[in-house]
Amino acid sequence: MKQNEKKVSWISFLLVLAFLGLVFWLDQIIKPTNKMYMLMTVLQKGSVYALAAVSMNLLNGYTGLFSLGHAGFMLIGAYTYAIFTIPSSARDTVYQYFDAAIRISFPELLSNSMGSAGTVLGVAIAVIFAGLAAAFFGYLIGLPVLRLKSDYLAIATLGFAEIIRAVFQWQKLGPITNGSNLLKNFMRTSLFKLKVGDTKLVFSTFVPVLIATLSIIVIVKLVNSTYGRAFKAIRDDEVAAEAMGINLAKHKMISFTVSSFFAGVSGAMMAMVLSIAQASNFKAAMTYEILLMVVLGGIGSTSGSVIGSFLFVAASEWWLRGLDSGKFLGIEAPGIFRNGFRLVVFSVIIMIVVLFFRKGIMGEREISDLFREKKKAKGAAR
Amino acid sequence: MKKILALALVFCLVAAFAAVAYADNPVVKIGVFEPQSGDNGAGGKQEVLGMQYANKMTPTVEIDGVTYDVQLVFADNASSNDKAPTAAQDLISNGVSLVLGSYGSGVSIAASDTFLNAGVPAIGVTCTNPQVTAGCDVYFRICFLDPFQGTVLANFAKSELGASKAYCLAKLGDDYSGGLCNYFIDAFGKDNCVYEQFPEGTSDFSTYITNAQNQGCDVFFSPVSTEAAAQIIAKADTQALGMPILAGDTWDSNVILNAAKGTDVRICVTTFYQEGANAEFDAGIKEWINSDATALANNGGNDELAAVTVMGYDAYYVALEALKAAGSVDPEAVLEVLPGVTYEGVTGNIAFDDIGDALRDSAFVKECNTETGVWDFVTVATVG
Amino acid sequence: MRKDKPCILRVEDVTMQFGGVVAVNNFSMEEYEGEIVAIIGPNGAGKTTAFNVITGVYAPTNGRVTFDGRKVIENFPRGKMKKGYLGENAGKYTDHLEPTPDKLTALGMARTFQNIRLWKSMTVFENVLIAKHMKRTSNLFSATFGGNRAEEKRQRDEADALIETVGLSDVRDEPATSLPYGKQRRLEIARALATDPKLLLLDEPAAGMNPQETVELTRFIGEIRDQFHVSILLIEHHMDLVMDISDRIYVLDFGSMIAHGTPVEIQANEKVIDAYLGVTDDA
Amino acid sequence: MGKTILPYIISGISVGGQYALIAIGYTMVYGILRLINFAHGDVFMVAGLMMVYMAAAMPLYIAIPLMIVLTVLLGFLIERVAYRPLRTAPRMSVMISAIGVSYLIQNLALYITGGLNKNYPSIPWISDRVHVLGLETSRVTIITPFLTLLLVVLLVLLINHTKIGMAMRAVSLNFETSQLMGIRINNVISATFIIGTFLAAVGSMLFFTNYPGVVPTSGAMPGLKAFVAAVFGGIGSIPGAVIGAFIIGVAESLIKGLDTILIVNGTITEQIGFATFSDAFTFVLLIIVLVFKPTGLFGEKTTDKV
Repeated sequence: MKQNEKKVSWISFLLVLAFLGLVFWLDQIIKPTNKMYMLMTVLQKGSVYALAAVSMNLLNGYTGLFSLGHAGFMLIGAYTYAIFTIPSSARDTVYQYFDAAIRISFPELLSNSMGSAGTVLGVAIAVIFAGLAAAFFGYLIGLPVLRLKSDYLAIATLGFAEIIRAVFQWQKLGPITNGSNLLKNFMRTSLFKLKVGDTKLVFSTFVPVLIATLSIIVIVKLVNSTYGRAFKAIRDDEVAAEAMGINLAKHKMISFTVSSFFAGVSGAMMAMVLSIAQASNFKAAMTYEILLMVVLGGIGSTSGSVIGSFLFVAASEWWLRGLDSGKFLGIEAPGIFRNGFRLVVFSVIIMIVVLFFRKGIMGEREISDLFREKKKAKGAAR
Repeated sequence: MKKILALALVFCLVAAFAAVAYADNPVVKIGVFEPQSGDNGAGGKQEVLGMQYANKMTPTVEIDGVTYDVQLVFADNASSNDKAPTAAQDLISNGVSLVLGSYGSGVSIAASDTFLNAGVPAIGVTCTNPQVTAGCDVYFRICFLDPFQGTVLANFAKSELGASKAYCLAKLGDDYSGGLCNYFIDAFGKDNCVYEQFPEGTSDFSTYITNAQNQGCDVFFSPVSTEAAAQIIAKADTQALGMPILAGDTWDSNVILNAAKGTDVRICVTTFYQEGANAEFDAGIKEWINSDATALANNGGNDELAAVTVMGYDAYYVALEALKAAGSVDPEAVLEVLPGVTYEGVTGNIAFDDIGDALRDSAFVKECNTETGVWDFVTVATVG
Repeated sequence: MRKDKPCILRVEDVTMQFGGVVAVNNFSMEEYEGEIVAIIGPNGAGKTTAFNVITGVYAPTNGRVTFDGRKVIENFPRGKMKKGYLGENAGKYTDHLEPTPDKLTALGMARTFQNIRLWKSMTVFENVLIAKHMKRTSNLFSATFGGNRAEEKRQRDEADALIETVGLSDVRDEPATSLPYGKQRRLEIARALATDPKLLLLDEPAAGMNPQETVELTRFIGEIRDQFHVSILLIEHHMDLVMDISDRIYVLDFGSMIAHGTPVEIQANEKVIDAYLGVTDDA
Repeated sequence: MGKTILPYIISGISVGGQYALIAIGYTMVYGILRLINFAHGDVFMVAGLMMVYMAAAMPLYIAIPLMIVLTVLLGFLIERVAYRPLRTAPRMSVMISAIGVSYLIQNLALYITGGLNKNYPSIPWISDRVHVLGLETSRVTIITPFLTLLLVVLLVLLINHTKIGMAMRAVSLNFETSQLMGIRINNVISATFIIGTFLAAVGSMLFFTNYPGVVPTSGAMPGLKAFVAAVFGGIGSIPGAVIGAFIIGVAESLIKGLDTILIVNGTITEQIGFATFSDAFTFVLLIIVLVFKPTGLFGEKTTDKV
């Protein structure tokens, strides 16, 4: 048994490493003008949404707290990251109508003394900063709302996300947030390139994939720790959990804050992938989409959320695109396959999953469970 | 039952994946990066009309001695800044030589980095915010800019409309209306302006109209999307606004004319083109619009020309000029020659400055005739 | 009676009023270390409410609970209740102490539920292991990043030992809810024991069991007391079980205590017999 | 001062009336199924869209009743297809299904309209301009609150004096017991959805006559606000939902005009930008209510059983 566990974690580790290597290699060979670049877009956006979905799953799936405030925390993360990575030369162009109040750029600051290592470190610090900012607001919001039950909690968190969005668009905060206007020119994936000797190494896709991978590993570790088990106990039966000495308020708050942290990180990634950050993009609809990804993958399964997000992004951005442009599966029907049809088909698929495959793709299992089940079956056969 | 459903779903996805691979065509592709849905969908469609008409008139181009078919490749940026980069990437992956668009500044700004990263040149048609081209070496544009337009409008409000206090209304998070309002306020004087922003999804404009009335303003400046415009006009009518409405180039659309017809609201706009300036062109495009049901629908059901359509038409020819000058369909080559391209278009002479902005120094001012539902020419305005 | 031993639980004048309904009226009791005490009474007598007050699920309207020599719960009619209070001893208590159930569990109180509340998605082993969470010393970071290997291993070993003791080793990795009813009860008790309690509260442990299972359970409860050195407070309907293992019994009817004493005394008590036979005024 | 504020109040009351008609659907469904019917706002939008298309094809006196019938049918179908199969599923699943339906309806509307703004047909008489209390406004603004109140009175009569109304009250008190008592739960739930969507259809007519632009997301915000109104008034309570809706309508309108009111008043000299918070304010109200009085203004307290 113990040996099996070890084996599984080794296999997972090697698979992750191989995956990262593959992404790095793809990054070097697929240029933006390449037809297959859609794959890279899917990998970039997919990893953003994968982290968002996994962090939402931590709350909705593992702790049983139905929260719909994810877009709000992603917004905080995106803005924090963007504000702290705009180079000073571009600051005034970006804040064209305001006198920017914050003029620190971590990557710039550190690269002055440390070169490109400083840039990397600066980006890392900004990403962590983004997570911390989101976690801080998550904590503040958690204080009043975590006492609420199921759907009241959902609607209250949804409300907070809307309030956050309004605050970030407020003209009076313009010197910090640039009002309702978008932030750009900060450190984004297209700038993640490094010259080593004569070769230019590209990290545009590698970086978001790496951040998502590391973050998801941390979440998986948390879920499998004693705290993660306590979360699941709260989800399964709050009253029993409390009777067994689990402090509900504290553990709900931990889950909510950690989830906000990683939502913030995914928001920062969203900013670097899209190369812009703007409050009006972080609407409730974004939360709904992430929720549907979680459902697609299976509520309570981390690997499910990851698979769900990549499928969601790939299907909606790539595979089903033909449905919008007149030709799909070789059938030409411009009258039917016109703008918007893709999303209709897509939402029908989602509804089918919601109604008939309520457990999603993975149910509550993980990919590693599939290994184990096989092993078990083999053992039994012997 | 469940299993069959599951299999069907999987099959659909796999088949769709397989269908992604399609054959190459020996043509030159021009990307059309325009909103076809969302707030600016109607405007985007009108802008595309001009390109389609131009493509119909001149379907081929001779590049380096070879005749190429010109194919327009469309991508809908859905008027949404977060969808814009993906739509732009879609065009780039499709192998376009250059891109035209977009209507609405925000999406252009949002996508500028994607174009820059790929080295694919883009020509903005009616995106007037300075940020589109600032700091982006691959973005050019053939329209005037908001600082210019804002100043023109402010001067017009002061001198022609005799306004002393202006009410400015923009949409939250919209670079076009926000930017234009900002430059208008700069020119008009901050102390004489009331500036408000409405959140996305607002449908109740009556309060904003009341605000303008209560604060004793005498011009209502609201360069917002045509969607909001129609509602503002309707409310201005029922609430007897009592001051002229002023707006920028987006309002030069028959959506506005339809909404304003039969009301007693005074509407003035600045724009790129006045119908009738080129009779031959007008007649040709009107005939085409009337003969093509889709085009007619996209133009809002009648053949009233929007300036953005004409701008779209000119942009297409600028693109052809660039291709000819480059002598290649390679985006890099096109980018290299683009700064030097000039073209005598229907909307006037087009040339670029150092930043990539059009050298334009005049704008048309038009007023809506609410009885006949057409635009009346007022003046040509310049700043200087 | 084991009055020579220290008092583990003392309930004083507890009244629980919901709106205008007094569910528990001026209930007092005590339990000494190592005792098995039962609360019995007809349906709706307020047994479970009393239980929920003691375990911190409800804050009493008035009264005090002392556990292991320490005052843990105390309340008096406040706010809206001030006017509408229907019970006795108003003004006797002045302190306001209202801990959540987990705090009481941390002090050494552990309970089971009338309608078994196991964690459904988890195995037998996990159910027991999670109850060990309270005893952790690791913080969030050390737990996440594997800085608590030793503690984790110790907790797993303890959980395994406990499962062994209660005889559930053969179903260790089965989902908790797949177990037969009797074993689920046993697991719930094991889970409660995992928190290392001083006092174990069992809410109708024999509910829904057949006579055979009940006999086993009776023996099991006795064993637990001796093996784990816990005091036990239980609510039960099965008179055989109650009379068999209880040291003392409290009888509740319509929220009030009508009798208390040894099983023999209770069996002979007129009031108790009336309450159970349902004597009505017009009878 | 009065002259300054009056227009905001009137416009707020009118919007409030329209929210009220939507809110009733939320509060009734929640009262019975404990489900936030996220798709309700979208049904409201669909009612608007149907009117746009039907008014172009047929005379209004046919289009209006037909629109109402079709909307009611849609509400009925949504319950049948998306909620009924999940009757025994956890609440979260049903709520996710509701979000899924909302997503589907919005995308369908996006496909059909091409994502373009559709102009709502002007209905004669009610969209005329009138002169009231020294103000210029449209007639619909004035009649909305009265029509709303009339419909609410009728609804309350229906609930208090008919068999189906009694059944509804019973089911909202206790789902299982009502089932045991032989009430046909499914009929009651269908009736609830039918009444809710009927009112939303009427509300949509008033709303879009007042603000004549329909887009796929038109229903989302009014829907959310109506739900907040229902919570504010105490979910499950019809008078509560109506009063909540009026309060939210007026508050929203005043927030939008607060800058102007304060400036005209002389309290402030510079714009503060309260209008930015016109939507967010609704949620602030919601959170305050949820935290301090979770049962709303008129809701009844329930205790959880252990």
